Amino acid sequence: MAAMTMIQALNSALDTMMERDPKVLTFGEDVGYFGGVFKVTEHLQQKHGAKRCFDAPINECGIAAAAIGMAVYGLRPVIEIQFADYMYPAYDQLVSEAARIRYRSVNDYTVPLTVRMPYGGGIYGGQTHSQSPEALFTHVAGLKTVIPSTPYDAKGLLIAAIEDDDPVIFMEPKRVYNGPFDGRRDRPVQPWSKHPASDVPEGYYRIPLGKANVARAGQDVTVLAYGTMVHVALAAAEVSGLDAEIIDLRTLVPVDIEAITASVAKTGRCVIVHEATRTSGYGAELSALVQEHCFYHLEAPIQRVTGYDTPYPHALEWEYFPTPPRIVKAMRRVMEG
Amino acid sequence: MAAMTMIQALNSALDTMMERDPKVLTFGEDVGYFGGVFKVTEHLQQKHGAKRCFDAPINECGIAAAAIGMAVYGLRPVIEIQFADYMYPAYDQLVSEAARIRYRSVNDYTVPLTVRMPYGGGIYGGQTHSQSPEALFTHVAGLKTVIPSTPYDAKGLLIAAIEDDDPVIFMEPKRVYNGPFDGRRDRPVQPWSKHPASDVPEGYYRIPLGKANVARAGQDVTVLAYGTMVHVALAAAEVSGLDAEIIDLRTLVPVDIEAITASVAKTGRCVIVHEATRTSGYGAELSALVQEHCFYHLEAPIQRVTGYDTPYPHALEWEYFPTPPRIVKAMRRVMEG
Amino acid sequence: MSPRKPNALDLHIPAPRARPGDKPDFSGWTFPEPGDTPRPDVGAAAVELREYAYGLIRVLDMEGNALGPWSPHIEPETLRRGLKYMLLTRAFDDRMYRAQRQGKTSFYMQSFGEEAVSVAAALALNPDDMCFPSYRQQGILIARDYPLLTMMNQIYSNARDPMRGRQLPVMYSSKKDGFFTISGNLATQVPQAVGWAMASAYSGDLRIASTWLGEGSTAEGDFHAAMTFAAVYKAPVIVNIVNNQWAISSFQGIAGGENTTFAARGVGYGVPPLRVDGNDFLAVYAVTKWAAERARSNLGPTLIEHFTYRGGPHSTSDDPSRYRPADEARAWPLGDPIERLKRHLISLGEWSEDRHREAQDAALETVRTTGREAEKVGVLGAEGAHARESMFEDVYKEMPWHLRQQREEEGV
Amino acid sequence: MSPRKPNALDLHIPAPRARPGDKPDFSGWTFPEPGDTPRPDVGAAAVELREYAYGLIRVLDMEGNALGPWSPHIEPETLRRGLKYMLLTRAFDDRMYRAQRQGKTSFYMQSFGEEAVSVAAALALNPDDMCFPSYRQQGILIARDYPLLTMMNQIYSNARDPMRGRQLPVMYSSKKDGFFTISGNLATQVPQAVGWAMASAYSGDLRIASTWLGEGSTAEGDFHAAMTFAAVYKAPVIVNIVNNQWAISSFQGIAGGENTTFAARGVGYGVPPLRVDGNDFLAVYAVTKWAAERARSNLGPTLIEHFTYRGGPHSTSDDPSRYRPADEARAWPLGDPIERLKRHLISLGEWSEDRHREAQDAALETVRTTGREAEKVGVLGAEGAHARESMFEDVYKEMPWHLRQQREEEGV
Ligand SMILES: Cc1ncc(C[n+]2csc(CCOP(=O)(O)OP(=O)(O)O)c2C)c(N)n1
Ligand SMILES: Cc1ncc(C[n+]2csc(CCOP(=O)(O)OP(=O)(O)O)c2C)c(N)n1
Ligand SMILES: [Mg+2]
Ligand SMILES: [Mg+2]
Repeated sequence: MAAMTMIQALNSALDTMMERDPKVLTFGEDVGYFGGVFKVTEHLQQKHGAKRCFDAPINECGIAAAAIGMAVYGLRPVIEIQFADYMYPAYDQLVSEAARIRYRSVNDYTVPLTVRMPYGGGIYGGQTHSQSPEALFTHVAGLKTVIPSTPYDAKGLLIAAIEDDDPVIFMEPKRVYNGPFDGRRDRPVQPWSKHPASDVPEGYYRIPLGKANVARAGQDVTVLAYGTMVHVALAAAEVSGLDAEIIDLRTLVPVDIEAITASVAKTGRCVIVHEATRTSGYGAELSALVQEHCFYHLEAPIQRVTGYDTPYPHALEWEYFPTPPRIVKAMRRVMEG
Repeated sequence: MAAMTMIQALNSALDTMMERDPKVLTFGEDVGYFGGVFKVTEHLQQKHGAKRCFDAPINECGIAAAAIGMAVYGLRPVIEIQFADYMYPAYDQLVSEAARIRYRSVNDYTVPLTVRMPYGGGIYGGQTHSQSPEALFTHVAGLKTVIPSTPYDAKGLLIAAIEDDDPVIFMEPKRVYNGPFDGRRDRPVQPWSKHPASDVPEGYYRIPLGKANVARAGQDVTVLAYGTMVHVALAAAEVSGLDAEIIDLRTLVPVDIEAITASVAKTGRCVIVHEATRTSGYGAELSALVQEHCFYHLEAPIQRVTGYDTPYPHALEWEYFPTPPRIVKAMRRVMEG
Repeated sequence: MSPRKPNALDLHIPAPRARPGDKPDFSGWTFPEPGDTPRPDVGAAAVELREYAYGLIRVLDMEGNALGPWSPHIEPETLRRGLKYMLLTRAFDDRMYRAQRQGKTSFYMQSFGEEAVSVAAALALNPDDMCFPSYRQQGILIARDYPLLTMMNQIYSNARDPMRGRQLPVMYSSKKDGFFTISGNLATQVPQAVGWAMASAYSGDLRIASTWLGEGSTAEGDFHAAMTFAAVYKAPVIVNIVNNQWAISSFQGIAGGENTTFAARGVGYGVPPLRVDGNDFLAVYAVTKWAAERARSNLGPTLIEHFTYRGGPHSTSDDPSRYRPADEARAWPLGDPIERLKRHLISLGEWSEDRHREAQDAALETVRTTGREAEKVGVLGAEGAHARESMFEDVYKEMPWHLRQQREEEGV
Repeated sequence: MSPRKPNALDLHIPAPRARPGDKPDFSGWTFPEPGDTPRPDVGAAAVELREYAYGLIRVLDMEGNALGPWSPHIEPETLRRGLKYMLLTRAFDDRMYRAQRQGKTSFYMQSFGEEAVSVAAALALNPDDMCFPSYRQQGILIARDYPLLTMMNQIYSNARDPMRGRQLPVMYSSKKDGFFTISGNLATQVPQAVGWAMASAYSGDLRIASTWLGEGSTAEGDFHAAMTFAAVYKAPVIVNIVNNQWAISSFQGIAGGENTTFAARGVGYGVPPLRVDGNDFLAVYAVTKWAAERARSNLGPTLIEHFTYRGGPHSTSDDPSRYRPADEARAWPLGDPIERLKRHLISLGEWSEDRHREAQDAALETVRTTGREAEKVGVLGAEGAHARESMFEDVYKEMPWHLRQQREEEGV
């Protein structure tokens, strides 16, 4: 066990898997010698050789496509898209190819591919270093979408993603790479070392995909969140005076419907939180699922607290970012019914 | 007035606008001399000249980007993506560029662009000629998304889209290009000429974006639909024995929330129908909106009748296609509560 | 718009020389004579190979003589196999095209006139080399002895369709035969082939990859991704551009053919570019062997432009008489690949008109018999060909809860 | 993996010659001498221009003499303006870089060492020609006399930021100055520039477009789209590749520079390729004039590779000492663009060390004064710089109901 940041935990997951399985390799823009702009692949080239961890041309389509070809060959590539905002050139390859090759070839070919990408705002990244495009993946049959919220989960889920025989979109909440940021800009940022989930085993372990985690148990209201927003929701719960149950989804598709329904059946109230733009965000799907599965338990309309339907504004990002007060407001609204 | 198919109505809209405004031009794969694989641009090159209606290289990214450049210059380009399934290579240009240029330049530059694309299944087109990716556009702030269901609407909405100063995604339900197909494969397909909405003025008129149409007024249950599914929903209503109110949304973003809430407030029950895969489909957003706006009116869980979360299967497409019986079943379920 | 200014800019829209009603016109083109192009060393530096992008490698003259340094000196037995597979491919295409017309399937795409491009390549590659084809290289599958019956079963989406009715008729897949599952999205397979080749090199394997795309499809960004990655990592891959002059209704000028050759794209990346008469079986065979040897020697990728003509419609949904002269195919200056190989074999004394007629009849008979067999299994739309629940399978390795739930909604 | 087979394939991963700790090594490169490259006619056929992709157009020698047919014979006054703008750009970059270090803004990107690429082009183009730059051509905006104060206001996202705090600091936009809104997504502007140029030609206008991207960004599919469309429609556009050797931490070999030049990409499309010493103000000016004249004569696009070196870090988020020798910039064999133009002006008798020092001080002073003024307006994070409701504006021309509702949720 060692205290790790999320970056270190992700690095450790890659290192662990590259050691266990020669079929695992990783590449992407600046991931080789430099170790990635966020340092997630640091030292991997030096340790495992340039053929197993290398720089790629700035062509996300090519990165995805080459990885698909490798996966079809029988390797287990892990690619990095430098920012989720830059995944669009790769989108066709992920949606039309990776996601459908098993189905269209009736298992003749399969694509055990992991696509890592940092996502989310709160780092003054402006419109093209802040986006949360998870709903663009959850809509696609054949893809799994995973978002961890802690170092411990990040490592265990990344290992599970690499071992998964289907393509997995692995989105990393960059705002909490180095500490469990809770959305309160006025407070000093905590380092991960002060957080219990930074206690990460050195070696191999996995956290199953498709299983949510109850980040905080409670009776009054269910909050569904993932990634950075889990920490923001916890902070909101703390100040709300309400006994909120916070579900950290961890996997968005396939989602842990049992955990969700169990909680909402108990509380009768539900708040959904994400950073992505609201309209057709993943919160819409969660809202639809909750009302389909728990309609007769619901005491009040489900509330969505989300990024607004605008591009991510640079200087006004703290107005854009879903902060604890916004979540508390939604919790109160849902309590009032 | 003339009886037009939807293809003829779309052709007439383009012809009308090219006549009125020299800034309007159109291009795309095979749209020039040949007039498009579905004939929507037939004769336009012959009539308006090759510079105003021409073939493009098979590069959807380039088609979108060139059109953005033209729109920025001050033209009003209308581009055709041959099938919606092939829009993915253009997705970055549409999402990261067309949608955000006004915002990011504070109105310095604008993109009055119309992107036409046939979508939807039911023509044995297999996985890559059948998709309904509308939710991938509705999630994007800065884009409008329009889907007509009749020749009359198609022409009026396309003209409004071309005149709109923002980028508009204009999705054409190809299954009803030549007739109002209602999902009942066992019956002879009706030609548009038998349908009142094939009565289309020859000249200029527009249907405002953002306004839904009540395709059938009713008291028992609200059905939200668009494109081909409007006709399928009407057929379902006919056999259901229920007095369904069918709302043809016409514009998905910005959606006509007043029409929706007025209807659901009245019926207390809601069924949502689309062909796209279910998870994170536009139906999720509609479901979320309805429960947010009409929670205290709802008597039963909102039902979604959609394409399944699989690629579009070639031979089993009639199992995949949302047919009247599936909609009737959902209507009954929502009536039972 | 304001009236035209002096010296004003003007927009160029490319147009083909001949449209319906016009006489086909290939007069602007000149080709090197068969045998005239030198054969560089397989290890030649890319910079020495640039000029090959602007010529045309030809071996067979129109009388059937094999000339010059590219002549591959293949065993007559191999040539006869090549001929047989081309005949089979043509007969197969013909029957399946008509089957679509008869409503037995939804869609079909022929490779009429381009048979040498696939069949010669298939014979020149090793059997375990991996192919990433477009939808017009059925000749590869046929030349690798994939069962015609299985192909037909897929085309009819019947109960024995190995793709379980999920794919369009012509989108085959066979891992066993090194044939990648065909995509409907143009050019996506090309950078995938590069990735596969990189994986083979990464693994210290001996197998190379080969991929095909139409000249129209070279415009896609995926082609650029493929060329960039192939060049950067010296991937052991052959990228084949099949320039059959048309992309549905768009002539090759719309893909950039007015300004240079498609082989020249390779020059842009420093990738050796070979331009070959695609209707010349021997030339296609020879350049494929050259490129394969280069790749297998860790010398990296080769780009081959196969200069040919799409003899038939784009697909059963197309009517080429609406956009090109009806007799353009017949006017194609580089002849028919089957006819030319036949003449060569006859000139070698290894074939005759009679044997050819027999071979043709045998191909037709094989296809006819197999067709009947396939039809007995069923054609498109036959009730119960596929269990409805099969629609929900194989989206993921294991079916997640939401697909199970959706399957239940279907009542299965 | 199994043990290595004999003759097994192997994967090539490009690596630069020197890493931190190594001596910078540019020894492999040879360049033509200044003045040695002929200047072709502006109307020359593309096929005659291929070789320019492999040379390097140079005018200024290291002593400041202008040599050969590409020497543009510009008025000394223009040269002094060029020098002034380059000095301003460098002073501006320097101050803004430090401002970011002081926490006054979130992010900054210098163009240190590449100033000639933007400034010479800006002076060679017509003032109403349209520019589609990447994030490293601030020199264009400065050379078009866009107010430095406005640039700083944007960099500080203060109350006078014309982008209302929405954009990253360096992502300027000014339609009035023919400067397109910069995108964070690499290379997207390149095919847009082609579309703009097509629109200009469509409209019988006289204005051409010019666009810039880094050598790393040429790998993006958008570049291929741009080149294909530009070639097909003979768009009046200049595509400038700024090869500054690095793309963040990746050397140009990762973008394909090991196999051929970036100018050679043009050869692949039949687009005239010019390769120029990007640190040679006169050469950049001359090739831009040549390409602009060609475009304005309806002869279509030109691709220019500007061979230069990124003197600074990629951005304020970067630390180049982690991936390249710290003194590599100083070892760059083609010198510093400001220094070289200065020497030229002095050799002409049109400048002196004293005047240069004065000009340098004047630039610093302008930047300093303007900087103070901008800081007075405010720096990043100042309360109330932007009304919260402004976040919801301009997403669409008219605000739809759902944005109005969201604005209300914000309590504004
Ligand atoms: C991404 C994408 N865009 C458009 C299409 C529609 N389409 C199918 S085939 C075709 C023409 C392809 O021409 P070419 O590459 O020359 O191949 P050929 O058919 O001549 O063999 C087009 C435009 C597609 N399948 N995929
Ligand atoms: C589509 C996309 N992918 C990745 C990035 C991240 N990124 C920003 S700058 C850069 C390097 C660009 O290098 P180059 O094109 O050589 O330009 P230079 O910075 O050298 O001027 C990268 C990878 C991006 N902005 N957009
Ligand atoms: Mg073709
Ligand atoms: Mg660079």
